[in-house]
Amino acid sequence: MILFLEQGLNGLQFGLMLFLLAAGLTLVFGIMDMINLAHGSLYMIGAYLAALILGSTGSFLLAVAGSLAGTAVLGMLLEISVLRRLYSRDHLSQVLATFALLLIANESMRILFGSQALTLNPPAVLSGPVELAPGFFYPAYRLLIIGVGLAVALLLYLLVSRTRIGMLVRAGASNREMALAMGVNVRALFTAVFGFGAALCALAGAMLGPLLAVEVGMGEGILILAFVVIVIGGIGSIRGALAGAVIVGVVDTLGRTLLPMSLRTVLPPTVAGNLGPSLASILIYVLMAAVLFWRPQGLFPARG
Amino acid sequence: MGVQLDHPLHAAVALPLLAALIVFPFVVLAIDEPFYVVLASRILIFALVATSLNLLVGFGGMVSFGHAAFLGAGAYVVAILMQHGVASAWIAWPAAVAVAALAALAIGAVCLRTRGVYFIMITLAFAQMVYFVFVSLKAYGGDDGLSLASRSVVAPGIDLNSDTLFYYVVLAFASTGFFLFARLVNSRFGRVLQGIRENETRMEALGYAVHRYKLGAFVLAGATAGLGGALLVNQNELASPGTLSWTQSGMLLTMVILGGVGYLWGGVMGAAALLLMEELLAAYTIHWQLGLGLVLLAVVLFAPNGLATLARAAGPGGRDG
Amino acid sequence: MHRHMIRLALTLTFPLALTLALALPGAARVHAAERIRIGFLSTLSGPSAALGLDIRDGFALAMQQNGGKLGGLPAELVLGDDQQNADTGKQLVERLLKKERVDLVTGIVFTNVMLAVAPAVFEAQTFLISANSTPLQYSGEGCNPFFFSTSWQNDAVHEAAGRFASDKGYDRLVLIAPNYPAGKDAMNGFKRFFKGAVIDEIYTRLGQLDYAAELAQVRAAKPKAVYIFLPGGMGVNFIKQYHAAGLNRSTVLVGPGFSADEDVIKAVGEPMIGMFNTAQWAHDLDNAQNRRFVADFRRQYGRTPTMYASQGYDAALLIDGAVREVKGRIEDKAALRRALEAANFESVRGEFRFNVNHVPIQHYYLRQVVKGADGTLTNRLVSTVLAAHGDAYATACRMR
Amino acid sequence: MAELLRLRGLIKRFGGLVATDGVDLTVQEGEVHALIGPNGAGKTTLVHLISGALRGNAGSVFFAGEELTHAPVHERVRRGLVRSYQVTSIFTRLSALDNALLAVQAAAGSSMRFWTPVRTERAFTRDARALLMRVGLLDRAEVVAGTLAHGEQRKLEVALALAARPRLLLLDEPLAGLGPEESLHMVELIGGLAGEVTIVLVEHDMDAVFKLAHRISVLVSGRIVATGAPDEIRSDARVRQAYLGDELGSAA
Repeated sequence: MILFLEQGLNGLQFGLMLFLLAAGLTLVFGIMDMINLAHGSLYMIGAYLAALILGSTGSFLLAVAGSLAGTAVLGMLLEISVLRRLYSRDHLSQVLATFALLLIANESMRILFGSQALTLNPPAVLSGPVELAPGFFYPAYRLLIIGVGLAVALLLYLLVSRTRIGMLVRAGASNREMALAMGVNVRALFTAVFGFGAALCALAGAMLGPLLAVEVGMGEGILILAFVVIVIGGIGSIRGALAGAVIVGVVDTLGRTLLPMSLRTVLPPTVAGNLGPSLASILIYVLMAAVLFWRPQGLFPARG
Repeated sequence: MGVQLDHPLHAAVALPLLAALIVFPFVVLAIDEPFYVVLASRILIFALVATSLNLLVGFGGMVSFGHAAFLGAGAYVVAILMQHGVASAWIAWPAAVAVAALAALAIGAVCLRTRGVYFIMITLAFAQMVYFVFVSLKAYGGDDGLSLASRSVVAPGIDLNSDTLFYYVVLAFASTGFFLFARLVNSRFGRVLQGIRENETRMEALGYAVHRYKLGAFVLAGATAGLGGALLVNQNELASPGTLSWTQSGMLLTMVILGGVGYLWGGVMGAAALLLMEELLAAYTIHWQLGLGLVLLAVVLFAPNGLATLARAAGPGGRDG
Repeated sequence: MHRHMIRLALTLTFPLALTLALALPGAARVHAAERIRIGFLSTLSGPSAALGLDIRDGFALAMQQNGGKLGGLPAELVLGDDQQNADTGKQLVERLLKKERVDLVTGIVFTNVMLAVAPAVFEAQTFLISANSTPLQYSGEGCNPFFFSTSWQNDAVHEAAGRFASDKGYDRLVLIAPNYPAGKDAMNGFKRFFKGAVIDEIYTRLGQLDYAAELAQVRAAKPKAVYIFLPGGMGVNFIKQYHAAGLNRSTVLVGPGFSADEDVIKAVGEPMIGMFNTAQWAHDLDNAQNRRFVADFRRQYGRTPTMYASQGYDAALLIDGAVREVKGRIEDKAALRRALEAANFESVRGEFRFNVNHVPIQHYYLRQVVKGADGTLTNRLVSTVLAAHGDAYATACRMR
Repeated sequence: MAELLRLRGLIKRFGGLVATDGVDLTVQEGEVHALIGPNGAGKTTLVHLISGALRGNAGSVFFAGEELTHAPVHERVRRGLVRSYQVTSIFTRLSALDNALLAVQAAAGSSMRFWTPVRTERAFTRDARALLMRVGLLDRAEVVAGTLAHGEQRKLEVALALAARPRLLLLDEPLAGLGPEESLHMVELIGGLAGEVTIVLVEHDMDAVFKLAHRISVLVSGRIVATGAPDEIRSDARVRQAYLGDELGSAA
């Protein structure tokens, strides 16, 4: 039972971090109809910025704040300089141009910070476990991540459902032409949305840096997962991104434990040992293909 | 901006190029640089694979982000058969093509129900599935990949382990494949594909069974990539998950756009340009991918039709083609 | 139209012309007889780059102490970064062998790269001095005259760990390794010498960095000890997360030497204290060569060497001794092979001799991470676990 | 005259909205049957249902005695049930001739042929030029379709539909957006076709409808409220009511 509880929390923690990436990605995708493979690079850059600031100031809070601000500015510069030219282009051009940005970002980080992974440590107070229930320890830092993730999800919900900017964003995601027609300042709106998405990436990068490692290429695996999330959730939908992220997080985490365990009860151990991990690793892709096949618009489509 | 449906293969271009490729090993061996035979084989293999992807992306309008799956499937079939003692190219290579074609048939049947962005995403998802399946197959090397004991056996006296001989085998496949491709795009089938790229709904209303033609192209391209995989695994003597990774799919797309989407020579030019650029830049810096990224970005932003068009644009009376 | 086609033809022959342009400067290159070129193919970037860099630094230190020479010949290192990727490794080794024409290949860290590149090196009749990966494929039936290892057979440190865990009475144990062949081999090595019950074997993705799911599984299994085979960054993250999850309060963590080496200690910090690990070498091993190596390494690079560094250092010394013995005539492969087999050099691990499969027969030690007198964390040699230990595969080797 | 197309109880819902609500319609071989109705009556939905672009929730489609309710678009086209589009759907980046060539090729049997270049199939070029001539676009054959004038594009649209050698041609607002003179040309073109092929004409231009149609069906709120000869329709009270008098009155 504790195993399920702990794995559920792990899945939630993973899912919420995925959500931070998926939220920005889905907005850019939904509003600007833009596939951005370089989204994961912003996550990487955010993590490197956090590592840099943490290394020079020693303050975790400062690192997170600085990385957020820095990456947001960078993201907006990127939007103004390059991405803006791609909105009207076909998806193939977008894929390749942002693939190019991804290569450029990777090599730039390698030149600036070297090839070796940087390992950060969480603030000392959070480095140990918390006893949630008698005998049930859970890492304090992961709890913090869950808290931050939930807070951002709530904030986003309020922002999108209660503010004028949010209304514009929603309108844009469900009907781009309408948003263009409202066109007070669509260009500025796009830039702002992009900067905001970049900041969310940086938050994920800064939060996960101490838990994982800060390294070149760290954004790619999580980028693919974020794509899976938004396709499952429905492109352009924040609600879909949250649901999709938690589904992917929980399915992936539970699948890794439960699939090999349950296979062992029905199959010989060698077969189960081979099959289990492979099934677990493709589980979310099967899920995504199934969603695309039966509900191509995703679980929570933004467009009517 | 108009588009031509005819893509003539000029003998005045193709034959001298073929002749140059035939004498190429003599030249580099004469100056004692056998490494370039290996490099040229690699370029030819990728030219074939990129051309097959160009058939999908450039001629059929299907932006597949999972073409590496078929490349890798072909490679793994040869390696797995070799592990089970089947070294004959006569069995292993057709098997690689057949498995890749069947995989393309199954994956295509599902993916082609979707369009646009969703097609890009679902092909990516399937490629990731194939990738993770092979990564977790410990019996076939898992993350390590699967080494070949030697190159495939063709016939007594023909030893593919000779890089030069292998080059000629690759050249034979690549040039034949390219010739067939050139026939294909100008045939009725090729016209239909291009029509689908231009206006799929209209093609359906004209009475074309659009899905069938798209699936046909998907299977052909997958099978060709499978052949490329069979050649590549012989070249590398290794089938590795890297061949299946999504960045490999990205690199194949990069070749196509560098060379020219929807141009006869696009795949060939793109493969040559990318691999030579890698060779050239890698000699100067380990950060060669920075250069690649900048070039790719520049091409997408400023020369969206790729290298193949530069030649035409330069020509007097240059036309769209 | 005609001119237009000529232009197209020119464009198409451009790649060919470029290739020739690339090739020509190489053609002018003169093959110097009086020097030795070492192809150093290693993992120099990515999460496990520290491993390759340590081997490189160890190797380079030995060369430097020798005045830039190996066996009296001016030596040149041709570096290649395989990025822990077998494909990349294979392409690089083609270049090293056929373009750079190196005389020896060394530096390979990971078994996936080793398995991909070794056949090409053997085929080119070039000696491959492994400073780390020593897979069973080249230890038993598939042993090869061109393969030499200055490290340990892939299973051996795990065998030592298995013996140690048995001796300690850790009778309920969970094993964790990446889901790839070397992971399976390592676990088999451990189990070969472990007499207690393995209650669970968990296989993770290679390169995985988040172990939350696996840690929950360990917690649920309630073992006495956990043995990990997680090289490079994987181990660093596992150990950090293991402590963050509070598992250290109930369960003992045991690892191979490289999971508790100086680089890992530096990255993880305090939670490492007390961790037992097994290795064929320790920086406080008491012999003259080792004292010189450790002191010079610290002076040169400002850090304590790891076992990888020691293996790289020994690889250079092995080459140095053998080339000296053949008086620089490295083209005489038979003589060079005999000289390598003789292993006439002072190893940092003390006595050094090759088994029939060109893998060392050596002692394996227990080490423990402690806080030194100056407050820094470091490994301390505790005892010898396996003395003059060969490996499980050598008997199957019929060296040609 | 034999019955060519019969719709029985066709229902199509979009969510809660009922677009066609049990449409029954019979089209006789050889007639020009116009389909009129106010905006939002469900005309376009009905065209999609007949052509196969949409599948109904209930009801059936019979064509030349065969049930085609579940047949995909291309099979209906093969049997001679062909449509044109309200919003011009041509290959805008291709020349007019290439447009016609693709249409001609579609009617020439399977295109699963991989070897012979289409360029060398002389019959295709001949038929394609004949097709362009028929709609009066032969002198514009080499022009990129997207750069043709709007009226010419509409003609090309009709040409594409004609290439399939239709038994029944479903024309979805062929006059939409045309100027008076272009309209006149188009009405002439359709009138010329009327002898050779059965036509279902969906059109807002009542002048054209009453000029061309043999029979007219009126669609209101997803139902056929009346079918009859032009004169009967003009005098039908329900139709007048549905159209609020204006349009029909002025046409009459």
